[in-house]
Amino acid sequence: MLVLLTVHLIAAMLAPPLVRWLGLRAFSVLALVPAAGLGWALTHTAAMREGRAVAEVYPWAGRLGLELAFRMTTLSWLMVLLVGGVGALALVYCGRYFTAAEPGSGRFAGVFVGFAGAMLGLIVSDNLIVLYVFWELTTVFSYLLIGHDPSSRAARRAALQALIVTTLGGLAMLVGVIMLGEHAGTYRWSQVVGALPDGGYLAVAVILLLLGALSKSAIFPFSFWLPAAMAAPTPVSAYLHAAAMVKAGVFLVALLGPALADAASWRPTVLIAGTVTLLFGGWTALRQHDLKLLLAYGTVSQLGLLVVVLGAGFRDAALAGAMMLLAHAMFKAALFFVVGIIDHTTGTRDLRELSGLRRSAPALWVVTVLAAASMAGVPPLAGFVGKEAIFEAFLHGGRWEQLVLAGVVSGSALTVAYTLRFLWGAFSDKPAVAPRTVHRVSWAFLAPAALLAAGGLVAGLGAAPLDGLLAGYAGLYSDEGGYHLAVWHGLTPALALSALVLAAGAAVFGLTLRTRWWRRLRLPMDGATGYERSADGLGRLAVEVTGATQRGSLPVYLGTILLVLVVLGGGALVAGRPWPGRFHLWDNPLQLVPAAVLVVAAVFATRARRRLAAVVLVGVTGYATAVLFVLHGAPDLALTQFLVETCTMVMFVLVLRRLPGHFSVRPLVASRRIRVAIGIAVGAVVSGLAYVATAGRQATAISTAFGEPAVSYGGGRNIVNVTLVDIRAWDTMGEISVLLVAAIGVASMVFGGSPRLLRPRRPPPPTPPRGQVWLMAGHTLDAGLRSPILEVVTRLVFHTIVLFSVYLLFAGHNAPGGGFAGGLVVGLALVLRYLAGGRHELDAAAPVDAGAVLGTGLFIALGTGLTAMFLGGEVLQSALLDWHLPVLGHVHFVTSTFFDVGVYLVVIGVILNILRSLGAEIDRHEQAERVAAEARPEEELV
Amino acid sequence: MSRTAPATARTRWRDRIVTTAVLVTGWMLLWGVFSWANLISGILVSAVVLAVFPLPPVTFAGRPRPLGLLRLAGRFLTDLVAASGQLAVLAFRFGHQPRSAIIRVPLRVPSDLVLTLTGEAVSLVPGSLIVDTDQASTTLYIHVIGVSDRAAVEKFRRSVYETEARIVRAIGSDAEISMLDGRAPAGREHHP
Amino acid sequence: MIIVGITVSALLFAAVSLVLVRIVRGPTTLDRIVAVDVLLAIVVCAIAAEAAYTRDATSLPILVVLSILGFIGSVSVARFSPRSRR
Amino acid sequence: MTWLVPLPVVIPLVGAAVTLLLRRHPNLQRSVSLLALSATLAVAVALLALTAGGGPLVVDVGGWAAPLGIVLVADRLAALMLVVSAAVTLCVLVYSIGQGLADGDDATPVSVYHPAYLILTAGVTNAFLAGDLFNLYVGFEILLAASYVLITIGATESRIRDGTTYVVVSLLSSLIFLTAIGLIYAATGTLNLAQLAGRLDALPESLQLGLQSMLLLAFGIKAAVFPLSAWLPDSYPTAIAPVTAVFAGLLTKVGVYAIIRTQTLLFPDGPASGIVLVAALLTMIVGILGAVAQSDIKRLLSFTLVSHIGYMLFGIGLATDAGLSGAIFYVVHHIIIQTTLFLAAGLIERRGGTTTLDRLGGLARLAPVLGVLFFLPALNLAGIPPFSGFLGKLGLLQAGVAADGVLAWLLVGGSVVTSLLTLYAIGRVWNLAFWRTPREPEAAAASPVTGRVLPRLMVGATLALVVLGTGLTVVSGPLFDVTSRAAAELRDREPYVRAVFGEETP
Amino acid sequence: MTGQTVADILAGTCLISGALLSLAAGVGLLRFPDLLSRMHAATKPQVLGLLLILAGTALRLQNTIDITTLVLIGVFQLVTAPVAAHMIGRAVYRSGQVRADLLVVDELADDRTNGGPEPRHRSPER
Amino acid sequence: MSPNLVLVIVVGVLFAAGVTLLLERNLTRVILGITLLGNGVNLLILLGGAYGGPPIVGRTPEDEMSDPLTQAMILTAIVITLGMTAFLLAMAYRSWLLTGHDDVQDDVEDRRIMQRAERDQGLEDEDDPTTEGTPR
Ligand code: NA
Ligand code: NA
Repeated sequence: MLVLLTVHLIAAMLAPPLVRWLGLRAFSVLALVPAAGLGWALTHTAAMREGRAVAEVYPWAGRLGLELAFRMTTLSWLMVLLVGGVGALALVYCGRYFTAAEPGSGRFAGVFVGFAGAMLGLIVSDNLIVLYVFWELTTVFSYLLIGHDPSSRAARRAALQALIVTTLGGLAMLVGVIMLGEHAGTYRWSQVVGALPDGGYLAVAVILLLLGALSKSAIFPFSFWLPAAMAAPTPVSAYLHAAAMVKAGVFLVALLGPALADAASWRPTVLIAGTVTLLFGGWTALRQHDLKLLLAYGTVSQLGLLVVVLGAGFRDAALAGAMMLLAHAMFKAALFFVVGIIDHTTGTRDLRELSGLRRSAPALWVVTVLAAASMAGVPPLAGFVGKEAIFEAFLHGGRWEQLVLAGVVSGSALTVAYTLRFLWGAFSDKPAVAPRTVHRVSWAFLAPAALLAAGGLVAGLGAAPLDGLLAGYAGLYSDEGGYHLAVWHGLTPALALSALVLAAGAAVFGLTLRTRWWRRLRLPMDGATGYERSADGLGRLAVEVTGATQRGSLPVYLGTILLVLVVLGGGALVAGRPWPGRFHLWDNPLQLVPAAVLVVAAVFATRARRRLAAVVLVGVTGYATAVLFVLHGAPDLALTQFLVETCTMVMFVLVLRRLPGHFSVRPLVASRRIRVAIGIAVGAVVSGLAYVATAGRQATAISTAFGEPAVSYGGGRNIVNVTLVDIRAWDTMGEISVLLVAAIGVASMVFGGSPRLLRPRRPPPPTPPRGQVWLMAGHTLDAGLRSPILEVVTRLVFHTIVLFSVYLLFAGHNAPGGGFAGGLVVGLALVLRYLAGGRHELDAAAPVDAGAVLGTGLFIALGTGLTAMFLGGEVLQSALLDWHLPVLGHVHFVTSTFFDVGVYLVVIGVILNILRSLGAEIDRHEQAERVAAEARPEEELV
Repeated sequence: MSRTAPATARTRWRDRIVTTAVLVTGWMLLWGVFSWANLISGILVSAVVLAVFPLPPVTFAGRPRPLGLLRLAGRFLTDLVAASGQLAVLAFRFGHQPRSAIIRVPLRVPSDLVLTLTGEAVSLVPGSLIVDTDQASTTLYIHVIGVSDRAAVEKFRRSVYETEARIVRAIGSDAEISMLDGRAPAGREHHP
Repeated sequence: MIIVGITVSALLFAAVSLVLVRIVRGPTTLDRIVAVDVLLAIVVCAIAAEAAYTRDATSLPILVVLSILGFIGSVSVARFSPRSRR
Repeated sequence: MTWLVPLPVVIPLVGAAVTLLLRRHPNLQRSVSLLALSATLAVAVALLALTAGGGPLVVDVGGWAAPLGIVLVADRLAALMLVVSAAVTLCVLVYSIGQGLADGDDATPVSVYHPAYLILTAGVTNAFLAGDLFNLYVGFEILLAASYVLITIGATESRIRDGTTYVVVSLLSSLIFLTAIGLIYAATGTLNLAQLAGRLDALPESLQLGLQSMLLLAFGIKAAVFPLSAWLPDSYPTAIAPVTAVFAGLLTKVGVYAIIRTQTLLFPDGPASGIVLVAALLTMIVGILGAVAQSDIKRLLSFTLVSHIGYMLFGIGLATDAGLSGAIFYVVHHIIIQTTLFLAAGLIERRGGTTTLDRLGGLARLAPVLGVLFFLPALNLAGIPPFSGFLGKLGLLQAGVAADGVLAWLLVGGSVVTSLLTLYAIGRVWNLAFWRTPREPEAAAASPVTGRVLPRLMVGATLALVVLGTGLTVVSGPLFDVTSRAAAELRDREPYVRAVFGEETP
Repeated sequence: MTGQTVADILAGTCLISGALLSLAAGVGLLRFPDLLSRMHAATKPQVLGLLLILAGTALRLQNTIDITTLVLIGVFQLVTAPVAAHMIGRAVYRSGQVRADLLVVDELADDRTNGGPEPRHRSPER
Repeated sequence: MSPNLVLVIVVGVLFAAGVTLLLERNLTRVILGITLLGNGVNLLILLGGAYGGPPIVGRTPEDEMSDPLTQAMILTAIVITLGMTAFLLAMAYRSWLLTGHDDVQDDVEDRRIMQRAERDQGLEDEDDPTTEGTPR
């Protein structure tokens, strides 16, 4: 079976090129593929007769209970015959139905064959999940087939509707499948039946499974999608909506029935939904003017009948159902083909516009009558045999079955009525309508329909041999039914019912021709309205929920996050009461001083209305933090913090020089209160957590063990520095990457292309004056900005500062300092050059690509790590080198210094890059604007 | 402090050695320990720093004069203490609004370095600060606090000239020292 | 030395408080910057005093940093202060 | 073979350093980037093979034995994530090269795209390998910092506006993460994850809950868990297509990964799994309703992204082997698929000039290849079988049904509804953008960024991902073996701890 | 009294004086009427106050390694503090934050209105 | 370990002030808020480590040292915050350059949906025949 499926898959993929190559003839070639399925099934007829199953298993995802387990039993055999046979005929038919110019026919062919393969897979799957897989594939393929002509809005919407409705059911079914599978520990249906759950669990699972089946087979209340799907090309309708896809639901009912029919929820669901569908579909079919829609509603009705019969849950009904399944597939597909021919040759399907076809197309007429008669249940056709069996089966049931029988009889009468309407509508001579002439319906075009119609006759006459085959399925029910299929059982009550049905149907048809009042009878709300309302409701819900949750406002998002923090953290705090009582006010009373400064500055920073005032106040908190670091025994931190604070101040000044001095908006009091409230809540929660967490510490910190190895293994006495460049050098490597990429980002942000800032050619800096100059390019600065004192002092201290940075770099291993601090110091030295001499001075001070500095620094740091690896150590492992040299004495060197040099260079590159961007480039923007403003003097520059 | 003197190889070397010496001194002070290793590494590091970050050569024409330096330092310290005291008193004198003045002082020696050093010295002493300079005329504009009248203004101006003189006598060249005497400061005279 | 420690702390605390008032009050950015400069000077004094008190020189590199680079922040503010161009 | 472990971080960083140096040689830059990411992929595959056979591979960085130093741990989960992320980043790189996204702006004094992209990759891989809480933070910071640069590349007005939302929210999450680390260190005195596993157990339950919720909050923001998710649809769609794609596919999953790692290793029996399940349900439903409400493809996809994070949380919250396994599988699936879809959306934008639904149309006819490139992953996303989205969902549903709790059943229902609505949402996209006749058929040609012919590299890269995503179905058996074993390994904790500390546990 | 005690007393005096100057600076900063005046107040802790405290520290630490550093700190401070003061003072004056009513004379204002002092030709040296 | 109450309070105040600024619309304020929060987190980490003298072997006895690991973490955090601040400032500048202000604006698309929600409207029907072109 895997081979067959693979053949379908390959054929589907080859179909588009094949159609391009062979044109419409390709369809006939492709028809061989489903026909192969038919042939393959026929070779197993004997096995079916003997009640043997044909099975194959291939592994897939065992952990999920997924395996490609295939199993063909009588039911599936029957379905394979139908799917393969009708599929092959439909493809042959397609070759005539489409014109060579039809766009997308290659894609169509591929999807069609793919669909046939999916249907085949669905039928032969033993693993329920694999069955679901094929189930959904048919849904998707049908979506594509219904939407074959996507320029039609109706087709698009119908396709989506069918997709959604059947997927909805499918998902429910999936859950049902999982419920059964998880309970049984296997997903093979042949094994699940032996390990079914019971009670409410089973009832729920059954409901879910039936939801899938009923929606797929367009059973009430899901019926609406099928008529809408008639937007598809007619061969599709014939195949999907007569023989194949809609039968999937019926098939599922038939498959599950023998095992699940006794579940509490099975019969009520199946019988009620089926009967309602049978009646509703038949009634609605009577109202249609479009032949295709008439057939569609007829199909709905018949599917209701099939569900009722196959789901009734006893042997005779099952046998009858199987026969009916066969009959329906043949006559309905044939009739769809006929409609297609009519549509194709006359250009209309509206029965009010059709007249005189009987005479102009007599062959068509004969074929149609044959198929229609089967549908109506006229002996000796297959439809008749099926109906008879149904009546017989239900005649002998209990009160429920009697009730159902009443429904079935009424429904069958309606079937007769719409059959007559179909024949009358398509073929009769209507006085008011000009007769249509049909030119030459080719035999090849008609052949598929004729074959199927004839099949109905053959099956009817050959009911007895069929009985032997189909009984294999019916026998799955353990009850004592003993009915046999046959054309003639004698004068039975069932025969009487058949006659009654034909008579009543004719009467109803006659009535509908003469009166109109019945047209007003409609269901108060059908599924289509339900779908529309659901879709609208979904839209409203989506808009409301999205409007409520997606406010588009950054403060709201941040506030939400913080509220969650308050709730979760606060909740944990509340749950943790009473809090531990041990605390101390301070480690050192001096901490109070910076703490007080910090609190005051922080509070006033929130209230400042001038940008720089706020910046200064925040800066003060930074300085105070640094002092707290000093008091806490963290000189490295204080050192870095002071440097960073200075850098930050410079960066703020560089940017804020261009922004207005005051904050633009004065915040509203109300929203300010909310902000403050959230702030206080967050502060309280974080404080609380900090308190509780610190007080909760029992274990000793791992860092208490750093001291000795820092010296002996890391080669440095400053443990913080050893931690940074050795113990946790990996972090530091990441951290310089962060810095580096942030610096890149600054450049990307400031230099980013923008038409307004298209750069003029860089004017050459004025040539330096002769004589004593203090800086390389101080003269390029606007005279008003220059200061000789600043220039001279910069000149005098610059090298000293750089020297100091080198000191920090090398001293850092044993004293406060290190690569970060050193790099920042050089950065600030460059800042000084820039402040004193302007942007050209910066270029002169560091005439290198900042990227090169960054890259080199990162490379050195990484190189240290990799070198250690190449030498057989771990990444970033350091080595201690000690030499005794003449004159110099003992020289002690740690290779992690190289790493620190990398850090140093990266930090320099970062500051340089920031300075190039926020300093020099913004200078240039400013200058460009000034030039532009001078060019247009009428514009006032504020 | 020449602006036109051609930089001969000798002066270039001298400048370099002076600069390096200053840097190496700084290096040694940072480490705080004299050792050959520190000296050699200091020279190396200084050389690298100077090579990586070149700046225009500063031709230092003068020479340090120990006596002048000592005099400068001594006077600076006394000024510092006195002024700090005065200003502290001023700060605590409630209800008094000190008056001040902005005074132009065109220096006699036309050198940026002298301008800078004089400015620094004046600034360091509490009560006076440089609000502007004019490089072309080597002029300092000094804000002075605690001057109540013209006489005080003139007194202060004289003190700045004295500072200038002390600085030039401490580190200036002979030519510069000669400029201090007899030559009236150029530029416009102060207004009556 | 304890008395010295307490006295110095108290004096510096008082000084810092006054400076902080100026920083908060302004009214101009330059006012605040001047005050920050003083604050930094006081910080240097405080750290040095702490070093003196504990006889621990570990924090001296911090002072080197502050003394040689602390002025850059104020210079940048002054340099880009509005209308500082002549 | 432990020497392989640091390489997925080191190689991209070396690549970044080299590309920075090669600013003036764009062709070389591209080659270096491709080489670096290909090498990373190769190493990742090797690691997966090694860990699948043996236990976790552990490296003590710098030779500092745990718990003193940082350990890098490659267990099955980490190795799997490495493989997927490396594959995806490589494909996206090819795509972006195809987009002609050279660092063309000569004015910018440094290269931006290639270094930032490589550093992003390094951050992601570092986060996967981190065996240390603070190093996990650093990994996050690396990838976030790089992402800030990438999301605002070009610095247009809308990118700045939307980028601001992204950057600020991410910064807040980083601050929360750092706070959590501070608190955890305060309470335990260690950062080593394996050691934390033991030390956190000893803390009072309420304190554990507090610490756990802070971590969950930090990661939840990054993973875009409702109600912490609203930033995502506002920020991702504006960036250039490859950036959006790699962010959508990968970055949120790093958050999910962190949740998995910390939940299983640090707080295995915590009371927070109920919170996780509720968040999962809300994320699914609110997210997919958001998708339904959108009329722009990229925004719609962003909302589906949020929604499907709910699936992963579902599995995590169940805290069973099956649930975790399903979640991990779903992560793998979703990384690939969501990336593919955003790349396809980029192609749509290129071909149609926009991603707004009411201005698109007819793409199925105009660009059939594009149709396939969108349709297959879209179905996959919607959980249509036999694609991986279905298989992941199947695993989760099985776990949910087997767990048999009230919340679990609610989530089974929520999952199904989400799946259906996802199908509805992408069905609308297909109907409108691909099927409907465009209103102005030639509007596409007018836009400067559009072209009748899609660049071959872009299509090729997208196709590769489509194939990869579809191929998951084929390898789902072995893949589920890996995820199941990874899940079991995670839930056991013992193999991880033993691998880090050797036999004696501190 | 040992040498140590003497040193401690001296150090204490230095430290307290320095702190006092800082306090005076704080007071001046708060009380002086205009910004330029306040800047004078600022100079005290920056210069003499700091020098005193550094001296006190030197007296306490009493070893070369540290004292050399203290010397450097003092020198750096003396070199850089005036530059900041000058730049700020200049910005203050140029932005007009000077209370003219408190000035006895303002010769800078005179020069600015008259176009500045005459440039002087500097004779080449050497 | 016993918590230091002064630091606990300072951390709380920094978080409170930082959040208050963070929730503003103005990007400059947001950046300042993040800076404050950064300081707060750093002090929080500091709080969780031992108090003591500088962790330099030879200067401080090992059992009197402050925790070096918290310091290494804080140092990393400080430097990262520096990078982030620079980037955010560049963003603020860019925002100002392009829009003339540095206020964070609301998302347009979200606003549109919120307006539909306020007007009790559902989805727009994009598949409206009026928006469709003529079929081939
Ligand atoms: Na020293
Ligand atoms: Na002064």
